Amino acid sequence: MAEEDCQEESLFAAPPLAEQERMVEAVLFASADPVTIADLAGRMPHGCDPKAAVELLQKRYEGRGVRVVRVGEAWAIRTAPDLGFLMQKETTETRKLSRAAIETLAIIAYHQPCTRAEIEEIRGVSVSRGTLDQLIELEWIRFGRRRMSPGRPVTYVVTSTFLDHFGLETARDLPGVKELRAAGLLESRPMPGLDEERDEDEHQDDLFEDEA
Amino acid sequence: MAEEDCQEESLFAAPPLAEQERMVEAVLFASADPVTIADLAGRMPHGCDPKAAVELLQKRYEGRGVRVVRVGEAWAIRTAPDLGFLMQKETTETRKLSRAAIETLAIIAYHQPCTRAEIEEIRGVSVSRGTLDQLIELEWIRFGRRRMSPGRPVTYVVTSTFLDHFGLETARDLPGVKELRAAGLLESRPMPGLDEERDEDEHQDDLFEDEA
Amino acid sequence: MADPDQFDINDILTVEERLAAEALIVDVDGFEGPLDLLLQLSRTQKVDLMKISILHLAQQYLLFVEKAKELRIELAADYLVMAAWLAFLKSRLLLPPDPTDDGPSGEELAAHLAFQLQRLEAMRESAAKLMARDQKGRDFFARGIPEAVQRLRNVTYTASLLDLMQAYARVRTKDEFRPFVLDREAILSMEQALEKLRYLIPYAVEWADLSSYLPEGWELDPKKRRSATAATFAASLELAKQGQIEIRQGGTFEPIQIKARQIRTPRRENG
Repeated sequence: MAEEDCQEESLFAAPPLAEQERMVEAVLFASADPVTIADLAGRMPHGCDPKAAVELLQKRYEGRGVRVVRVGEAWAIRTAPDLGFLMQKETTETRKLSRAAIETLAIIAYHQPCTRAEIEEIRGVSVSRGTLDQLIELEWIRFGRRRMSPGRPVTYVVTSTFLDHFGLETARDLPGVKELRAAGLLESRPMPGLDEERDEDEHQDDLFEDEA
Repeated sequence: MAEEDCQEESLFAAPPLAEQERMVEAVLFASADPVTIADLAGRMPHGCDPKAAVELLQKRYEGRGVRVVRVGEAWAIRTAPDLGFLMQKETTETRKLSRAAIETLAIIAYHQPCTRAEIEEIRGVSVSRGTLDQLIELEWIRFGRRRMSPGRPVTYVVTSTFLDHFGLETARDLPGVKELRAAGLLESRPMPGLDEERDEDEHQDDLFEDEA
Repeated sequence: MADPDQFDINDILTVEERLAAEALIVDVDGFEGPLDLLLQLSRTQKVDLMKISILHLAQQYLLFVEKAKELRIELAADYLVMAAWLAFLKSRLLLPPDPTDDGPSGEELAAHLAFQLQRLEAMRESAAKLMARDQKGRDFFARGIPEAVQRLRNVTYTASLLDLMQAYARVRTKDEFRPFVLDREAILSMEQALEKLRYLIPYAVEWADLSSYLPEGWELDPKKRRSATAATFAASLELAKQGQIEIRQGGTFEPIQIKARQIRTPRRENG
């Protein structure tokens, strides 16, 4: 009789607390959601004390790479906050500016201050708001003075960040059309009727109007 | 000068191994899939020794509710198999594989890289496309190199997903592989009288080709 | 059991064989090919596969095929191929070796079959051991709340001064990506100018500006004018050298004039 009691006890006795801690560890690790104490109790063998086991586990993980944290009424394993940087992979991607963007930028640089309508006239294509926004975001262009013409359109000018990036002291350092041609960048002839000499002079004139 | 040296050192020295162990712990806990040493190295600060840190971590988790296990060239944390009974909620019902699929899988695992003709020779029956497709879909097998024999047939090899699923470190740890090899049962023996061009040597060399 | 055919067959077999046969017949669809069937049959020998009697096994197999035929069970072709091969093997094993035949001996073939059976059985057992292992998602588990690595992608846009200048050049010229061809349209070659002058010289008895000898229309376009002037000037020098014309210029930047050289005219200008 006594022997039977003993057997029965060992059959139904709760596992040692260290074993319960192992169980909690496995459940918290594998569960897709934070686990409540009640849920733990439901999963673990009868007579277990999940709360005590969780607290033991929490102590064990103090100072480790992951921590046992309380999320509302439930418990979960989470990365230690100081190691959050390991969960981020920073990649820096360098991309070439789109053709529309570089052309718009070039026109602004050579013709600043320059309105959107003027950019469109020179490019012969409309300029999307996004292209200008991108250049503004890059801090390569900014708004200049409004033009004193009907509608008072905003103008764009290049910034000192632009000059920095392109290694220029001033926008005056940008080579003129003649130099571009000498450098072989202007192989083809200009459009008929486009008097480049005059164009260049005129361009030199308003190019260096003081920035606002 | 001495001060500067010291500063520089502290700036570039790798964190202490204990700290590296924490980092590996955090990364392995965060990932459901095994993480390669190379991936760990890429995420940890420069100069770390992730392999040493992983091995330290593996020791630390011996006997715990979760374990640090090796899967091919990668490492993962998995719950201890004796606690599987707690995880009824997490258990994923895997489609029951047909006998043909199970045998085909075993033949590929033990004989890899293995051609379809070889699987058929061992089983004495043709292997349906569907069986191989099912195993490929489970990501347990993949195509290996083509065999350098007439027709250049494709070969099949097991994947690291397979190793992970069956808790194997490498294909060398397949149950009974040593005994089978010793008994000559993993050899490819042509039927007497059939002058089959079997590149048996190459085949044996390839058997435990490291997984990509 | 009411089937008279079956009764007949059963009659000629021992009880043990009959039971085995019935099991086989019930399972005929369950076999995974002839090798699998042979492996099953070999089990009835209750010996290690290493010591199995291939001859006996061949007989068992042939008997099985025989029975299946009588029961009008359609066997797949590969079962029949195997039966033919086993009948051949059986004869090789039973008959004394034919010295003129240099093919493999019956023993060699039997050994190979034994190897195949052992190998198949080994793979069966290995497959069972593999499936009995702890499996992920059943016995052990991966992280339930994986923390995905956040990919912070910083995109930096870049452009070089060259890109900028090229872009501007492109905008300014508007004919980007035009294949490079020499524009001959606005260029007058010296040969062309010479041709024209030669034709006109006989009529040039009076001094006249070189510019009046430019091709028609070329004086209007500045670019054409420049080219035509240069070519015509060069051509005139050539003609002067040949002694066909005379050239004069009143002073620096004054118009250049030419006229045909009169043979009899005293060489005033040349002197």
